[in-house]
This record gives sequence, C-alpha cells and structure tokens, in this order.
Amino acid sequence: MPVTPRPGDPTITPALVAEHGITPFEYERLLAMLGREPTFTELGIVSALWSEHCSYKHSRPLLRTLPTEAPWVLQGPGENAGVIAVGDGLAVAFKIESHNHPSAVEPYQGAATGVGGILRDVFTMGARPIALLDSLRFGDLESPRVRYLFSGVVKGIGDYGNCVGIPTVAGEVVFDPAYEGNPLVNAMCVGLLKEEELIRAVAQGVGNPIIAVGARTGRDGIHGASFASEDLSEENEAKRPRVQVGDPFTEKLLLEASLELIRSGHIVAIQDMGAAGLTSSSAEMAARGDVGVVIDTTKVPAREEGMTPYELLLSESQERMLVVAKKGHEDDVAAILQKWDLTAAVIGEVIAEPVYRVTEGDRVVAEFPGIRLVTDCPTYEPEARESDAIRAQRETDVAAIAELPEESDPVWTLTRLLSSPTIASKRWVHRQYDTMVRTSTVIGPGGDAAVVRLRGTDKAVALKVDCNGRYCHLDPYEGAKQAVAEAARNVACAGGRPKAITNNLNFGNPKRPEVYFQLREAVRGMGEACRALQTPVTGGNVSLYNENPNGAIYPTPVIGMVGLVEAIAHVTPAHFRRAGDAIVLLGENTAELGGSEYLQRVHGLAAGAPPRVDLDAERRLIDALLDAIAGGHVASAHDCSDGGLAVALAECAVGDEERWLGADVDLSAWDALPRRALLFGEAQGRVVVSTAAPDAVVATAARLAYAARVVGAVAADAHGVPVTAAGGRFTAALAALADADGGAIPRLMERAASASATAGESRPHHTTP
Amino acid sequence: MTASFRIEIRVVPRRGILDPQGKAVADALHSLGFPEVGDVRVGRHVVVETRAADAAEAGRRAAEMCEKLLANPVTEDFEIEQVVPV
Amino acid sequence: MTASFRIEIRVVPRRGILDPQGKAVADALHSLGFPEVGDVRVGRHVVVETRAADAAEAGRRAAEMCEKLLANPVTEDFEIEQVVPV
Amino acid sequence: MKFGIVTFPGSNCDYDAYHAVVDQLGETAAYLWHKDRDLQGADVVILPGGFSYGDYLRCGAIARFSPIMDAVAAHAARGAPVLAICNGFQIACEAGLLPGALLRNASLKYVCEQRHLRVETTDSRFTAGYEKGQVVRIPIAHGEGRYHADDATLDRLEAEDRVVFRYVGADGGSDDRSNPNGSLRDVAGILNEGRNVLGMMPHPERAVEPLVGSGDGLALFESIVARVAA
Ligand SMILES: Nc1ncnc2c1ncn2[C@@H]1O[C@H](COP(=O)(O)OP(=O)(O)O)[C@@H](O)[C@H]1O
Ligand SMILES: [Mg+2]
Repeated sequence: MPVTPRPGDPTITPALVAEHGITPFEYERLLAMLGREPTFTELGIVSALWSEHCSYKHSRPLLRTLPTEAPWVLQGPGENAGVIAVGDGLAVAFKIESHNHPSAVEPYQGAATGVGGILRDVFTMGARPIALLDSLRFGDLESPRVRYLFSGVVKGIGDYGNCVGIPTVAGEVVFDPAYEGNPLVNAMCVGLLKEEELIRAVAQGVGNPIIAVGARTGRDGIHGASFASEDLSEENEAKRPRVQVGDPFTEKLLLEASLELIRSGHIVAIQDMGAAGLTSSSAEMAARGDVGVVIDTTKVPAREEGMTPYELLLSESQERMLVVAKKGHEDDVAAILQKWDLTAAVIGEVIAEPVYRVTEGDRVVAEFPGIRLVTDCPTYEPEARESDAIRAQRETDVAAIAELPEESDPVWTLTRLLSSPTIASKRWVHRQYDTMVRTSTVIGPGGDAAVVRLRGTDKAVALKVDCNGRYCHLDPYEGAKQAVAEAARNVACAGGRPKAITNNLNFGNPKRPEVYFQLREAVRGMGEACRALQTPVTGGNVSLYNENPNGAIYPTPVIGMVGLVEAIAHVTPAHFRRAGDAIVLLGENTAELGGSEYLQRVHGLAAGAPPRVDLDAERRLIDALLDAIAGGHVASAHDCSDGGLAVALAECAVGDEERWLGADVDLSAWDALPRRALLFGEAQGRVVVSTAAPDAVVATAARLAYAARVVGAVAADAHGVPVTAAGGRFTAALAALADADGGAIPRLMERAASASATAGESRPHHTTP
Repeated sequence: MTASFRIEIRVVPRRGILDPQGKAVADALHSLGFPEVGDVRVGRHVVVETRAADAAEAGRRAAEMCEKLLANPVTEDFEIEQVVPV
Repeated sequence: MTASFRIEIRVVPRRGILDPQGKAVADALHSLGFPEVGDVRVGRHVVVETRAADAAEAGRRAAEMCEKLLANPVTEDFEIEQVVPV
Repeated sequence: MKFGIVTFPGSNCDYDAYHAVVDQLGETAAYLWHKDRDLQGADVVILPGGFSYGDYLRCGAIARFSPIMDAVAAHAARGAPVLAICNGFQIACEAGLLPGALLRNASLKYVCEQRHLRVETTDSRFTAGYEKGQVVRIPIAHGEGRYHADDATLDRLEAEDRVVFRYVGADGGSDDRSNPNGSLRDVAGILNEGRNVLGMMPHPERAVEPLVGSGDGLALFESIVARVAA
C-alpha cells in the first residue's frame, strides 16, 4: 500500500525541513533514499533519527578509533550498555548518559529523568542495577541561578534513585564559570547479571509481536533528541518541548517486570524508549536484526486524546519499553506485566520485508527502506583548528606569576583550596542520596572510588567518574588522557584493577573548528590512554552543542570507569586509619603548576600546560599499588588530584568524619622545587599511602621501577598536620581543615536559602508537603 | 443517571504542627522582595473528576475519600472547597 | 496604611504534564470503592498571610509571588483562589 | 524461625531485610506479596523500607490498604511480632498499628547517613539483647521521618516505656545536631501497646555487617529470634 499523507498534516516546505534541523544536503539524501517527497510523519522520524543525539553524525568517525576489545569484554559499544565479565559466571553492565539540556530547563525533572533513562539502559541488558554515579558541572556557586540549578539537580537525582532503590555511590561536582549557562548532568549506572542472562536489543523472528510496555505515551518532550542537538539560545528556550516528568515508582515496577520478563524466556529483545522514543527504539532494534517492522500507532496506549502518529512516534514520555516477544507468548508477557500493575499492548510485528513501516489503522503514514533509515544518515568530519586564544593561555609562563602576600602562609592557601566548592567535601550532595540501599556499599561517596561488593562472591567492583574540564580546555589531548589515568588511579587506590570505561563527551558546537579540534584531540587522548591501561571503551554518550551566546563549555570528556576488586580484603579506604602508620608517597613531585585549581582559585587563572601524563608510568603505578594492596601492606591510599599534595594529605587526615588523624610530614627532599608547586601543583602519578610496612611498599614500587619515599607518619589528631617543606615548617590545625573542607558548600547553600534573588530556590517540587 | 463533577479539595497541616515547608517558603519570599509576608502554610490541593447523581452526593463521596485516604486524621484537616458540574 | 489579608493560592500540575501522584491516588481510590472517580490531579494549596494597601494590591503581589517562586512556570498553573481581609 | 517480608509495589529494602535474616542470622524467610492474604506461616513479619506507591500522597497512605495488611493486623493482634522499618513504620502508623505520624524532615531534605541511637528500653522482644542506655550506630535514609504525635500520646508512650530508640550524639547526649529530622522528643522508634509491634525510622537491617558500615543492628534481630524461639 502506498504511503499517503494524513489529512491536515502540514505540507513539506524548505522552511519546515529546516525547522526539523535537516540540512539541504541531508534532505537530498532523504529524497534519494525514498525516491519521493517525505510525509510530515516521515520528516519527523528522520529529524529524530538523524539528529546528532541519535546518529552521532559529528562523532562517529572519531569514535571508531577507540579501542573496544579485551578478552573480558562481552558487549562493546552499540548496545544499550557495555558488558564485561567479572568471573564466577557474573558480568557487569554499565553506561553513562547525559541530560544536560533538559536539566538546564527544569533541573529537578531533567536530572531525575536522566537517572531514569540510564537505569533502563542497564536493566534492558538483563542486569539488575546495583549502583548509580553522577558527574555534575555548574557555574559559580555564588550565583543564585546556579544554586537553584545545583539544588534542583541534586534533589532530582536523589529523589529518583532513592525511590527506585539503587544506591548512588560516587560522583563528582565541579563549579566553574565555563558551565554557567550550560550545566552538565551525566549519570552512570552499573548493573550485575549472570553471563547467560545477557540479552541484546536485536529484533528477530518474522511474525514476532512488538509490544509497548510501561507508561502511556503523552505529548512530553517531543523533539527532545533534536532539541539536545542545538545550542541553548533564547529562541530555543521558547520552543522548548514539554518537560518530561519522571515517575520513579513506575520505573521500579518496570525494572522488576523487565527482569522477570527477560528471565521468563517469553521475549527475544527489549529496549528502552529513550531519546526519540518509539521511533528510535523500533528503528534501531530492526536495524540491528536486519529485519523489517510494522507499527500501528493507533495501538499505542496514549495518555491524551487525539495524538497524531507524529506525536506518538516522537514523544519522549518516560518509563516505557519496547519488547519483541515470541509469537504466541503475548499472554504470558501480559500476565507478568499485570502482576506489576503495568500494561502491555501489541503495537506491531517483525516482518520479512526489509522496511520500516508505520500505519495509522489502515493508512500507511511512513515507510522507509529499513536499515538505510539508520545507516544513510551522513557523517561529518568538519574542519579542526585550535583556538589561538587557548593556545596562548596554555603557553602562559605560569611560574612567573607573582605570589599574593597571603601566600607567605601556606596554610592560608591550603584553606583557600579546601574551601573551593570544587575540592570541598560533597557531603551536602550525597547526604541526600541513599548510598547504602542493597547493603553492598563497602565504600560510598567520599572515598577515591566507590566499592560495591558482588554478593555471593568475595569480589567487588570499584567505580569512578572523572574529568578535569580545565585541563581539557587547555589541552584536550592531555586532558582526556589525564581523565582516564585519574579514574584508573582512583579505582586502583580503592583496591580495584581498572577493567573498562564508558564515557560521556560533553562539548560545544562541533561545526566550529575550535570545538571540533577539541573533540578530535580528546578522543585521541582517551583512546591512547585506554589502550595503554587496557581499559577498552564499551560505550558512551555524546552531548554536543553545549553552548550559549556567551560561548561553549570547557570540553568535558567524562570517564566512567569500572574496576574489579579480586578479594574483599583488598578494599582500601582513602583516609588514614592508624596513628603510627608511615606515610609513603608513590610518584614524583614536579614543578608543574599549569591548569591547577591553585591558579584558578588563588589567581583566577585558567592557564599553563596541564600536568603531563606518562601512561607507561601510570600502568606501573597501578601494578605497584595493587601488588602492595594484595600483599596486605596498604592501610589507605589516596591519589593527588585537584589541589595537589597538600590537599591530598589534608583529605587523608579529615576524610573520616567520625575520626580525624593528624600527620607529621617532611617534604624537605624536594626543597629544590618551588614551594607552591610542591604543595599545590597537580603532578600526575602520585598516591599518598599509609602503611604499617613502609619497607614492603617501597620495595614493591622499586620492583616496578616506580618512585616511592617515606614522607612522614600518621599521628594522633591533636597534632594537626605539621609539614616541613622548603626550609620551613608550618602546621595546619585539623579542625580548620575539616571546617574548610566540610563547611564550604553548606555555607554557600545556607546563604542561598536566606538571600536568594531568583525564582525557585525553595520551590516546593512535586513532593508531598 | 449520573452527571460529571469536578471536586476541589484542600488538605492542610493542622495548626500547631510545625510546617517547615511553609516556613521555607516564607523565608524565600522575604528575600525575594516580599517583606510584607507573614505566615505561610503549604498543604495539598486535590482535584478529583468524578460522577455522581447530584452535587450533594458528589460532595458526600468526596468527604468519604478524604476521611479514608486523602487526609491524615492525625495531622491534617481537609475541606471540600467546591463541587463543580462539568 | 496597610491592612492584613489571607491569600489562598492553588498550584496544580499543568494539563498534559504527567502527574504520577494524581494517577496513584486515582488508582487507590478505585480499589478503595470509588470506581466512579476519573482523573485526579494533586497540587499544592498555599496560604499566605500578608499586608497590602487593599485587596487588589494583595492579589497583584500574590500573583508575582506565584510567578517568582510558588509555581514552576514550566510545569504548573496557579490560581489566586481568594483574598480575605483579616 | 520464619520471617515474612512484605513486598509492596515500591518496596526496596525487602532484599536487605531478607539478607539480614537469612545470610547473617541463618533463619528462613519468605517474601510476602502485597496482593496476597496469607502470611505463609511467618512467625515474624517485617514491613520493609522503600517507597511503597512512590510515597505519593503521603508515605504509607496507599500501601496500608493492601490485601496483605489485614493478615498483618491480625498477626499483630495475636501478639505476634511485627518489625516496621522506615517506610514500614510509616505504613504501620497509617494503618493504626502504631500511634502518630511521620512528617517531612524539618530540613526538608532527604538524609542518608550513620546515626547514633540510644536504647531506651530493653523490655521488648526486639531489644532484650541490648543494654539499657546503650548507644548504637544505625543508619537512617529518609525524607519523611519526623515523628509527630500529640502531647498526650507522647506522654503516654513515655509513661508506658514504649519509646524504644532516641536519636542522640555519639556520646549518648543530645544537642542541636543529634536529631536528624525534627522528631518530637527525639523519638526514633516506638512500640505498640502490646509491645509486639516495633516501628523505627533507622535501618537495623543495614547494620548487620561491619563491612558495609555497622554491625549494631544484629542484636535486634537476634533478640527477636531468641525470644520467639524461647
Ligand atoms: N555528585 C556526587 N555524588 C556522589 N558522590 C560524589 C559526588 N561528587 C563527589 N562525590 C564523591 O566525593 C569524593 C571526591 O570526589 P572528587 O573530588 O571527584 O575525587 P577525586 O579528586 O579523587 O577525583 C568521591 O568519593 C566522589 O565519589
Ligand atoms: Mg581521588
């Protein structure tokens, strides 16, 4: 039956095509594919599938260069989530996803639905979610609007994850004016499954029914995918799609029902209806299976009356799944859903003919040559050119920057850094998250990496999300390498062997040469680091167009790393544990100051070359650390990152809120270095270890040709942290350190509550009073 | 024979019970340039679409819904604000 | 010269926007013996005590409060139900 | 001994309760589905934490009408033990098994962290294994845990020694930071008149293994087992 336009649909004009974000070049491709003019419904379908968000048209050629294989990788990129084997017949599924644009418009719902989406990506692989992580970036916390976004996002993540009952165990929060207009909200989910329960979202079996499961479809977020593929201009603010509202209660039911369905043997495939809803889920499942599908939009359970095929196909209503069941098992599927008070409706079937067909009752409203709908989207490799201004920033001679008078007291500088909201304790955030539900969180937020045990085994996973956007701004190649290295180092500090990553590429508009340069270089650096550290990329997400008329965000390739802890006894906390333990510094101090939080916080500068990462050295560091841990020699391990060695020592001292320990530290071996670089520089490859067996730790490092030196001892808390360096000795009081670290964010947020100048600070969200 | 009604119900925290949300809203209003605001209380507003023989019957049923489910007798008071034929 | 007013405001989820709470309440009412119930929407009822020159002025200020703080312009509608001199 | 753990739609601490009694205590347990009416011979019923019905309307307001709750009420009326934790406590109050109500935290924020509780009475089948006045470390994780009851009810709870746990500081005293949610008289857990129903906001089932934070909740489960077995 031929495709017929629906009465009342708008006619296709160049203006309408442009409004759908389809370029004249792409429209030509579409005409060639169809051999005729598209209908309005078809235009909508293509605009969604060929949007940046769904098609990766500006990133795919780059992503192909990433390493994706290792013997333990069971599922690489291309599915809802990546999967690695962890032994004992178990596997771990994980994925990261951004919800930047929705969170900028409605922080609470935007962040909440971001969590919902990433949970579904993981449980549709047959995995039970066991942990969530969040990676957040906002502008300066002094701004009321930023506080509104920050508190709304945190509450949104908490309310959703808490209700579904998945612990949020780690994350990162960065505040920098670069994110003022474009906050970044990335959420990662990790799930556990038996290897044989792995299921892929591949439509198969001619005649098999396609079933819509879960919530009804409303007019929410229509064109969310293409919306996420544009800059945030005022014009876009006005045409913003209707906000998606999350329903974590339905999600919890959907989670249980989906896992039961997958284990029941009644279905062949299941996929989340995420961005571009029904359209992308059905087209992608069909393309993966190289089969055709037909869908009748009149069968889709709708929440509102009079919804058109265009709306039903593009709606981004939350908490919905698409299932391909085995023919004849429809009633079994319905029975499982009914047990969980959810509905299931057969809306189509798998067909032999290789077409993607949509009907509205008897009328065919859209029809494409199946797989080409997904594969014919053009890819682009635009011009790449580094910005001269950024190069100049990087080449600044930061060693020549004069110290402020206050800096004559290093404790002043240390306190200033610890109270930087980016470095300070994020307890204000994760106290609002249920970090313990499922009673498997061995190390929750506050450690270097989170550790979640795998019940029934003696193993655990170590998890971390990381990125330093300022480094990536100054040098995207080095910055991306560093993000992988730091994530791996954190995982190793907690006792885990880094295994694989997922990643979220948050960038500006790729059509600008300086942005595409950043994207290309970051992907190159990430790939190189992943090869060196043997942590292949199993998936990820790309979020481009994070810019507004004032400019783009810092390039921010967030790395989500999963490591394996071979024995629970290897789990290692970051903070000191026993007075009398020796403190060993693994790695070398250097004169590097570029890109540091010190320059940013004390001098207001994002400048200099970010610290170099020696990937071969990082690999030896990880081996040395894991050997020392396995040998039972390590009481605690904490890496040096933002704020450098002095901040790392302070965090080791006051990191355990219930028990502080002091330290007596002698750094005079490095008296040749400028004091501020020694204390606050961010040289890579350094870890502060506390140990009762310093000789064993040093010997282990020596075997791997890694620098290690005893620099002091853990002391009872009355001591504070006396440090000898650069010919002097200064002492930081623990209470002052703890107050700077723990009090910084609460103080800013409390001030917010009483001096808010913008809407919404205490807006009572959809919570019961 | 039944007709359609829209019933508007308010459920408010009983006086004397601490209402931290009301207080937070009052504080926020003060700092947003509404210094004239005194006490604020935040409750629930429930809109129920239903069918009944007549408005009186609809109101009676609504009161039952409140007693059974919509209001907590330990901490809340409810009021059927209006029953509107639709 | 100003006088005291009590302002009653309702804030409800906008039509077409998913209201999971309303849906859960509707389902519960059905199983509790109120099968006649159709749609339910759950919003907030806010009572603000304030001072203003007159009732018209109080109502104007209340609308500003709603726009700035009390209602979420992206997902909710508000209505000033009444302005009562006290 | 057999525990019955009720799963309401939205319960999410049912696994944790199961693991506490089965893996840590070595007892048997069954999940009880909210639509069922039979306790499957359970000696002890646990109403677990979570967000039954999404906590929509009021926490516990909808779950308390679940079919299984009639059986739970009958079990309680017979004097058999019911342990109502967090959302379970909210459900038990809504159902009238315990007096009072649980309101939104005074901070308006959800709070998850380890907390110190003082054991106020050992005259119960849940706390016989503790010392009176003992300070234990047990986590909380809730947004609506502010215990409220009128003065007469609170006086009566105290007079009848039915306040089981109070929020305190690490040293057992109370100050402006020791009460995490604004509960009246620092109440963290209470008994019914028959002393066989315990409702508490903190999560003892999350405190049965030092590896994941604390082992101080184990004695609560052991007390139940010892008493029921005896
Ligand atoms: N948004 C968040 N959610 C949960 N945990 C967080 C969040 N932000 C930071 N954390 C936790 O705080 C600790 C410090 O984070 P971060 O400063 O990123 O560490 P590092 O400097 O080692 O990369 C980590 O344990 C991290 O998991
Ligand atoms: Mg770290």
